[in-house]
Amino acid sequence: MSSEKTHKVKDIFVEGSIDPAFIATSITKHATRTDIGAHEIFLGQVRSDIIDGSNVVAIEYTAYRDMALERMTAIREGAFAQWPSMTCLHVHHSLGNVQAGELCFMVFASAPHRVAAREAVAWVVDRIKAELPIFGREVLSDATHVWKTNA
Amino acid sequence: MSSEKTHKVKDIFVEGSIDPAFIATSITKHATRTDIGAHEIFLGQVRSDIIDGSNVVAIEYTAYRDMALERMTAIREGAFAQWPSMTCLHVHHSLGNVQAGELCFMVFASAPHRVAAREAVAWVVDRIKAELPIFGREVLSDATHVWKTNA
Amino acid sequence: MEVLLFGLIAEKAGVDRLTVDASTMQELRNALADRIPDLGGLSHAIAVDRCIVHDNRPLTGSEEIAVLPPFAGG
Amino acid sequence: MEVLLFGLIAEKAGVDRLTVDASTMQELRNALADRIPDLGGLSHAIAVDRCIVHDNRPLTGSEEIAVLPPFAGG
Repeated sequence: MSSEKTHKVKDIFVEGSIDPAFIATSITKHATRTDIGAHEIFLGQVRSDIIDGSNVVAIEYTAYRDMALERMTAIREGAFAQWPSMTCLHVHHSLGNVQAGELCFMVFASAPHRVAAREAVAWVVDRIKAELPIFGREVLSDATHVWKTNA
Repeated sequence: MSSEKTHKVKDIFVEGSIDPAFIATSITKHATRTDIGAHEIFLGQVRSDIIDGSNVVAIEYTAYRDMALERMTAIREGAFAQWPSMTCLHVHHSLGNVQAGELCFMVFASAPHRVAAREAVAWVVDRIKAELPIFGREVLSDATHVWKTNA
Repeated sequence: MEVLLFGLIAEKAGVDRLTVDASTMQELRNALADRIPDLGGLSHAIAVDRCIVHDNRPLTGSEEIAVLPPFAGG
Repeated sequence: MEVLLFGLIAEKAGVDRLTVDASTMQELRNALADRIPDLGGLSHAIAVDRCIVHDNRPLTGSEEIAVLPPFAGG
């Protein structure tokens, strides 16, 4: 996991939803890093908002991959610069179809103490939502769609 | 999960470490709550600090159970009062022996939007560390022990 | 030069890439407005070599150009 | 009245409960100091009916008393 701190471009994208079992596996892998005292995990779940009387049943995510991964590398570097005690940072985002109730996004930071992990996750989540060229087509129960926009 | 919002005293204690598979199961249970858009999870992991040249190999947790659960009920009520959009809040803490690298603490909040979940977890984690009568005997590699203190 | 289109912009254009001629950002914007219906009414940003730019810099034609609707990650 | 002891305090006392007589908090503190070695040098708080108190309130003897070393949860 210390190789996480190297700043080569890592792929964050996974096809379809993020499986909770994958998150458990990711947590388990940190058991050997006994300098870690705190994990902070943010998970995004597709919400079944009601839009013009129809429910969102899924979101289809697309991305401008190369730009997204370049921006993500810069965000990762910024996070380790601001929270140098952070032990590791894992980010995954879905592409393709994610049903309402499924997970589409994970930001997972670990550190010796809680404040670094907490602050880093908040900052990274906010930066990703603002800066990564990811697009979401919300599929509605009436078979129409709308394009999601982060406010 | 909406019954989470009722404020009867819930037991937060589990014997031994918290299994990552249990966390995955807990995440999965929220898939039916499609008004949730954000989960924030804090996990405490037993750190192998070095104390006077010996490593912490485990912490043995004890608690003044009745007082801890009363305080936890008040903290839970305070969290739902401050973040009324919060959908649910799950807290677990270990009792007994937890080895270095294992998980001893989980605070898991879900909400439609991320800020409520994030702020609630930070507040609840800090309150629990400050207010719950939980005691930790750090067992060292030389078979001596020291008592952990939240600064 | 080739221009990548994403999301709502690609949907409106009916394609996910276009070829246009432009030697400045302003020429590029004009060319895109001719080719993408209602582009002026759609919130969007233009990325040059994966960075969003707002100025009127010259373009050599070798840049990677993309038209990006509002982001929706997370 | 019965007094519950926890953590380092229980370790120092060698027991996890004591029976003492006290009609005020001050009498309770004095009685505990007599029974627990070095109590004055150990950071601790006293809970009455599961709330930490700092005053010299009277005690009826039916309260649930506990002596708590520093907390270490989380």
